Amino acid sequence: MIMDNMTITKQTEIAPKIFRIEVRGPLSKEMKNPGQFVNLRISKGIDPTLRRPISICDVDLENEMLTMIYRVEGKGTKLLSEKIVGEEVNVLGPLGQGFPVEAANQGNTCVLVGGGVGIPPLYYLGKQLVAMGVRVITILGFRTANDVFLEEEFASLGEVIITTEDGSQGIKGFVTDALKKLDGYDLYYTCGPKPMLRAVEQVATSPGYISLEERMGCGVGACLACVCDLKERDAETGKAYAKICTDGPVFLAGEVVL
Amino acid sequence: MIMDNMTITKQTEIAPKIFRIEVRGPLSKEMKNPGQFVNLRISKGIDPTLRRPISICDVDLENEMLTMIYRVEGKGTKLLSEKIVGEEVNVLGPLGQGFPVEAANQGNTCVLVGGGVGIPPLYYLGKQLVAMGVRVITILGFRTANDVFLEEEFASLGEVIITTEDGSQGIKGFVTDALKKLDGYDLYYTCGPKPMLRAVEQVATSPGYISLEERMGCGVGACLACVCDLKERDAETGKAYAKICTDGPVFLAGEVVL
Amino acid sequence: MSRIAVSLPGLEMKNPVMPASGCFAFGQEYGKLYDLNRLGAICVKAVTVEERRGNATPRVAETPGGMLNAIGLQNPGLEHVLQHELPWLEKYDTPIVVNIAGYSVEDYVQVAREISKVRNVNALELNISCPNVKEGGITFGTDAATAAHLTEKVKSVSDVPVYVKLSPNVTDIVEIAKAVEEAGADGLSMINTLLGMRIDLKTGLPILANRTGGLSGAAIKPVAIRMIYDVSQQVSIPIIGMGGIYEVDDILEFMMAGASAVAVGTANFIDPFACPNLIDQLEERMDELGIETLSSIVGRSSLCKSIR
Amino acid sequence: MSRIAVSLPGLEMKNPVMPASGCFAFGQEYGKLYDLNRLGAICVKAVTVEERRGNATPRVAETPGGMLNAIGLQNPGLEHVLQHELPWLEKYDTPIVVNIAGYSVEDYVQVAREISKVRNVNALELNISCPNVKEGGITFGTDAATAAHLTEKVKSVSDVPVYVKLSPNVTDIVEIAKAVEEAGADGLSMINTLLGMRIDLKTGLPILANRTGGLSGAAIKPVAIRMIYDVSQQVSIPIIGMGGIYEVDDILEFMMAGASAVAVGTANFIDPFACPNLIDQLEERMDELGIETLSSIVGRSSLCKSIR
Ligand SMILES: Cc1cc2nc3c(=O)[nH]c(=O)nc-3n(C[C@H](O)[C@H](O)[C@H](O)COP(=O)(O)OP(=O)(O)OC[C@H]3O[C@@H](n4cnc5c(N)ncnc54)[C@H](O)[C@@H]3O)c2cc1C
Ligand SMILES: Cc1cc2nc3c(=O)[nH]c(=O)nc-3n(C[C@H](O)[C@H](O)[C@H](O)COP(=O)(O)OP(=O)(O)OC[C@H]3O[C@@H](n4cnc5c(N)ncnc54)[C@H](O)[C@@H]3O)c2cc1C
Ligand SMILES: Cc1cc2nc3c(=O)[nH]c(=O)nc-3n(C[C@H](O)[C@H](O)[C@H](O)COP(=O)(O)O)c2cc1C
Ligand SMILES: Cc1cc2nc3c(=O)[nH]c(=O)nc-3n(C[C@H](O)[C@H](O)[C@H](O)COP(=O)(O)O)c2cc1C
Ligand code: FES
Ligand code: FES
Repeated sequence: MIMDNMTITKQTEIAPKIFRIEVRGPLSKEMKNPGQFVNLRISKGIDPTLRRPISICDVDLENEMLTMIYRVEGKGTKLLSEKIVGEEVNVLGPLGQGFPVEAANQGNTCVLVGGGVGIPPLYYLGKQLVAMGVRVITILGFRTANDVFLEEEFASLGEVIITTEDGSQGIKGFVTDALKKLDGYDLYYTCGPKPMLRAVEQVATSPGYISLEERMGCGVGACLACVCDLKERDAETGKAYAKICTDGPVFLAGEVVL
Repeated sequence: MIMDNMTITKQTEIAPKIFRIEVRGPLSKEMKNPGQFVNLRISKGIDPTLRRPISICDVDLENEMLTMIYRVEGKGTKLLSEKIVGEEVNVLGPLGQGFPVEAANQGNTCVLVGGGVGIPPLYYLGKQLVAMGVRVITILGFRTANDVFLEEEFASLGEVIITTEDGSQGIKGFVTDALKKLDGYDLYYTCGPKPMLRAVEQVATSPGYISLEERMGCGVGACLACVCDLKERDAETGKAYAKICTDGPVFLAGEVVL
Repeated sequence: MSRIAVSLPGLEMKNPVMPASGCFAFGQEYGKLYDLNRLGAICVKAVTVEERRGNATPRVAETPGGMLNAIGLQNPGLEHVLQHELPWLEKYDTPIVVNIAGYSVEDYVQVAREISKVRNVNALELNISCPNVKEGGITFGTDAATAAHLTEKVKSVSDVPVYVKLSPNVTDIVEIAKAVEEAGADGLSMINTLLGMRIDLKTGLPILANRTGGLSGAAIKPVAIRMIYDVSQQVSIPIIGMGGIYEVDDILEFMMAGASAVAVGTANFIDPFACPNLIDQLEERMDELGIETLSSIVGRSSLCKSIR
Repeated sequence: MSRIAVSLPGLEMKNPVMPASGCFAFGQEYGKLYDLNRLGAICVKAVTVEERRGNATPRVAETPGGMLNAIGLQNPGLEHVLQHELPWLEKYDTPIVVNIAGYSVEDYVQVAREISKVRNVNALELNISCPNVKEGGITFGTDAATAAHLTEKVKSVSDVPVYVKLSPNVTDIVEIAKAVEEAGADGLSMINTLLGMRIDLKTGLPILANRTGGLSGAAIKPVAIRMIYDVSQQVSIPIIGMGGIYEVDDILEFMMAGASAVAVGTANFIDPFACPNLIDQLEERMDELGIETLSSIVGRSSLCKSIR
C-alpha cells in the first residue's frame, strides 16, 4: 500500500450521477487482486476531512492506469466529479483483501452478482476469471433501465443478466430473482448493498465471496471504525470481529454477520 | 457595493512574497474613489471561512479590470497566490470610504506616504490627483531594496523618495525621515502599519488622510469587529467609535485614536 | 400555510430562517443588500441598559472551519436603540427578536421591560451566554439556579415571549434548559459560541485582545446538533437552533434534531446574501428529500407538537 | 539535547509528537508505513480489563473540518494486550504511553497495576473522558472529586507516571485539572473529544449507531488551545496537548498555549504519514520564526519551568 498523487486522465458521467474516472500513477502497479479499494483524498485542506473509499473497477498495468466508477452521493463525491482532466488526486492504496480468483478453477462456472455501485469491482474480477478459463455469468441489478452501466463491458466476458426493480429492462425484480433461476455454478462473487448481500447469501447454491461497505476513519486498520462481527472467533488471532478495511472488504460467505 | 465572481486575468510575483493580481468583472465599475477595498472569498467552502480585505491598487474602467497587490502572509493569501489565470474569485466590494481626492485643489502639492502593503491604494489615488493637476510627491518605505515595488509606476506620477530600514536603497530609515525633510506641501495621504501612521501624523506639517487596517468579520458594518475610537463623539450620530470597514478605512488625520 | 412557514411563540415566520444576534447589527447594513422582509424573522444585536464600548481590537480571529469573536456586547444602549434602531425596523413586517444582555438582574429586567413594550418587537432573546464579558453574560448561563432566577424575573416584566439563549460551555445543558423552562421561558435559543482561543505564532500571544473569544461557524455544528437533540427530548418549549448553519442541508439537520426555527450567523460573513439564498433553496431540497412541510420534520417530543 | 527534544515525566522524547490514543491502535498498522522510532512517543488505544466489543456501526461520521467517532473503547482486553500488543512494541526504543479505561475504579486500578509493570511502558494515560460509553469513561471526567479519587487510586498502584486525560465537555476544566494535580497526577492530557452528533437527512436519524459521538479534528483546535492555555496557568504539571493538530504551525501554537508535548489523532486519517511529516517540518518552521529550542516556547507558568 502506498500514497500517490495520481493524475486524472479521464472523467465521464456514464449514467445519471454515475461517473467513471481514470487516474494514472505508479500506485496502479501495486494492485494485488480485484475487489481491493483505494482511499481518495478529495481536497488539499480539511474540508472534507475524511478520505473516500472507492473500489478499483479496472487496472491497466502498462499505462499505469486505474479506473474507478462512483456515484455522486454527497459532498466528497460531488467535489470529485467536478475535478477535471489534468488535476491530481491523492490516492492511498490499494487497500484491503480482494476477491480470491484462485478459489475458482479452469472450467468452473462463476456467477458475479452486483448491485448499483457494488458492480464496478466485479469487472476487473471477471476479466481475470475469464483469463483463467473460467466461465462467467454476470447478474447486474439496478433500479431502472436508465441507471444501467457496464453492461457491454460485462457482455464481453460472458452472459449478462440485467434486473431492474421497475422492470424497465431485463428481469423485473432483484438480482436474487435472476440468481434463483440459475444452478450448476461452482462459485459466486457478490458486491452491493447489505440487504442484497443477505438475500444472495440465502439464495445461492454454491460457496461464494461477498464484499462489504462501512463508514471508515483511517482505512488502514488502526481506528476500528469499520468492524463487523465474525460468526466464530478467529482461531489463531482469537478475534471476534474483522476490520473491513484490512481483513475485508471481501469475506467468505457465512464468515461474517451481515 | 456588489458581489461578483471575477476572473483572474493576470497574477505575478513582483517582489518576494508580493503579488500583483488583475481581475475582470462589472464590479470594477462600482469603484467610487481610491482607497476603497474589496473583500475576497478565497475558496468555495468553509476553509478559510473569512474573506480577505485587499485594497484596490488600480482600476481600468473600459476593460472592467481591477488591480490589487498583496503580500502572502498566511493561509488565505497563500491560497490566493496559487490561483491561476482563468480561475474565478468571489469579490465583495467596493467597500468603505476611500481617499477624498476633492480635498486637494489644482496646483496643490500632495505627499503620498506608503509603507509595505499600504502602498498599493496610493497608486490609484496618485493617478487621480495628477489628472486633477495636483503635484504629487511619493514617499515609499520598505525593509530592504529587495522588497521595493511600484517604484516606476509612482515615478510616472512625479517625484518618488524611497526609504529602506537597512539603507540598501534610497534614504536609510523610515518614511518619516524623508517626510521631515519636506515642507510646503498642502495635504498628505498615508497608508501603512499603525506605528508608521502615528509617526506620520506627528511629523506632518499639513492636514492629511490616513488609511487603517483591522481584522474584519463581515466587512459591511454589521459585526463591529473592526471598530476604532473617535477622538470626539460624532455630532450627529452620537457615536464614539467608527467602523473601519464602512466609515473607513480612510479617516481625516486626528479624527481617530491610533 | 406555506410549506416552509413555521410558528413559534410570538413568531409567525414565513420561513424558518432568521439572522443570528450580533451578526446582523440592527438590520440596516444588510437592508441595503436585500429586502429584509424575505427573512423569517430578524434578531438584532444584544442591547444593554448603558452604551457599551466593547473590547479592544483585534476582536476576531479565524479558525479551521470557523471564527472566534470577542466583540464584548458593544451596543449604543437602551435609549438609543429605542429611539433610533427599532423605529427604523418599523418599515418591515417580519417579526423582530431583540437580544438582551446585562451585568445584573436589574439590568436585564430594565431592558426587558422597556424593549418588550415596543410595538414592533415580537420576542426577546435572553442572552445568558456571552463568553466575552467578565461580569454578566456567561456567568448567568452556567448555573441552572441563576439562569432560572433571571428568566423568572425577566418573564415577570416582559410583554412578549422570552427565548433563553443557552451557553454550550457547560457540563449539562439539559439541566439548565429544564430549569429555565420551569422558570417560564417560552422557548430556547441554542447554541451560543464555544469558548476558544488562537495564538499568533509571531508574538506568542493570543490573537484576540480579549485573549479568549467565542467560536462560531461550521466547525461547531455537530456540537449544536447534539445539544439541540438532547434538550429537545427533555423540554416541551420550542428551540431556535443555530451554530454553524452554512448550507441548506444544515437547516434541515437542525430541524430534524429538534429546532423549530433556525438562526444564521457566521455564514452572513462568508456570503452577505446567505439568508435569502438559503431560504430560496429550501423547497427544492425538500422536494428531493420528499419532505412535505418543514414543521413536520421538527424532531421534537410529542408534548410540544401542539405549538408547531 | 536537540532543538526539538522535550522531556516530560517518564517521557524523554526526541521530538514533541506522539500519535493520539485510539487513532493508532497498537502501532502495528502504521508501523508498516514508517519506522515508529521517528515518533517522539507512541500512545496506544484504550485498554480495559475485559475485551470490549465496542459500539455498533456506523462508528464514524464526518463534520465540517472534523469527524465524530463512537468506537466505544473496543479493545482486546488486558490479557491480550500484555501478551501480544505490548511485546510487539519492544522492538522500538521510543517511549510508550498506554491509555487505560474502565467502568469502575477497580477496573482502572487493575489495568494500571498490571500495565505499569510492563518493561516497555513509560507512562499511563488515564482516560476519564471517553464520551462514547455509558458507564465509566466520561462520568469520571466531569466531576472533580470523582476524577481526583480515581487519580489517587491509580497513582497508588502505578509504577510509571500517570497523565490524566481531561474531557472538554465541562463547565470548568481548570477545577478538574487542579483536583487531579492535587491527587497526584504527573501530567495532563487534553483535550479528548467534544460531544457531537450528525443526522442523516434521508432517514432523519443520527448517522452514528451510538447517536452521539466524539468530535475531533481541526474544528476543535481553538477549544483545545483555550483550555490548555487556561489550565497551564493554574497547574504546574506538564500538559500533552491535542485536539485538531493538522499542520506544523498547530504544534507550535499548542506549545505556546502551554503544552509540553503534543498528540496527533485525526490527522493520521487524512494523511497516514502525518506524524513523521509534521516532525520533519518542525525545524525549518522554527528557523523562520526564530525559535531556538522548542522547550523554550512552552507558554507555561514559571512553577513548572523546572520539569522542562
Ligand atoms: C470498501 C468500499 C468500497 C467502495 N466502493 C465504491 C465504489 O466503487 N463506487 C462508489 O460509488 N461507492 C463506493 N463506496 C461507497 C463510497 O465510499 C461512498 O459512497 C462515499 O464515501 C460517499 O461519500 P460522499 O462524500 O459522497 O458522501 P458524504 O455523505 O459526504 O460522506 C460523508 C462521510 O460518510 C462516508 N460514507 C457515506 N456513505 C458511505 C458508504 N456507503 N460507505 C462508506 N462510507 C460512506 C464518507 O466516506 C464520508 O466519510 C465504497 C465504500 C467502501 C467502504
Ligand atoms: C482595509 C484593508 C485593506 C487591506 N489592503 C491590503 C492590500 O492591499 N494588500 C495586502 O497585502 N494586504 C492588505 N490588507 C491586509 C490583508 O487583509 C491581510 O494581510 C490578509 O487578510 C491576511 O490574510 P492571510 O490569510 O494571509 O493571513 P491569515 O493569518 O491566514 O489570516 C487570518 C485572518 O486574519 C485576518 N488578518 C490577518 N492579518 C490581517 C491584517 N493585517 N489586516 C486585516 N486582517 C488581517 C485575515 O483577514 C483572516 O481573517 C488590508 C487589510 C485591510 C483591513
Ligand atoms: C461577531 C459575532 C457577534 C455575536 N454577538 C452576539 C450577541 O450580541 N448576542 C448573542 O446572543 N449572540 C451573539 N453571537 C452568537 C451568534 O448569535 C450565534 O449564536 C453563534 O455565532 C453561532 O451561530 P453561527 O455559527 O451561525 O455564527 C455573535 C456571534 C458572532 C460571530
Ligand atoms: C477514532 C478515534 C478513537 C479514539 N479513541 C480514543 C481512546 O481510545 N482513548 C482516548 O483517550 N482518546 C481517544 N480518542 C481521542 C483522541 O485521542 C484525541 O484526544 C482526539 O481525537 C483529539 O485529537 P485530534 O483532533 O488530533 O484527533 C479517539 C479519537 C478518535 C478520532
Ligand atoms: S477504517 Fe480504521 S480500522 Fe477500518
Ligand atoms: S468587519 Fe464587521 S463591522 Fe467592520
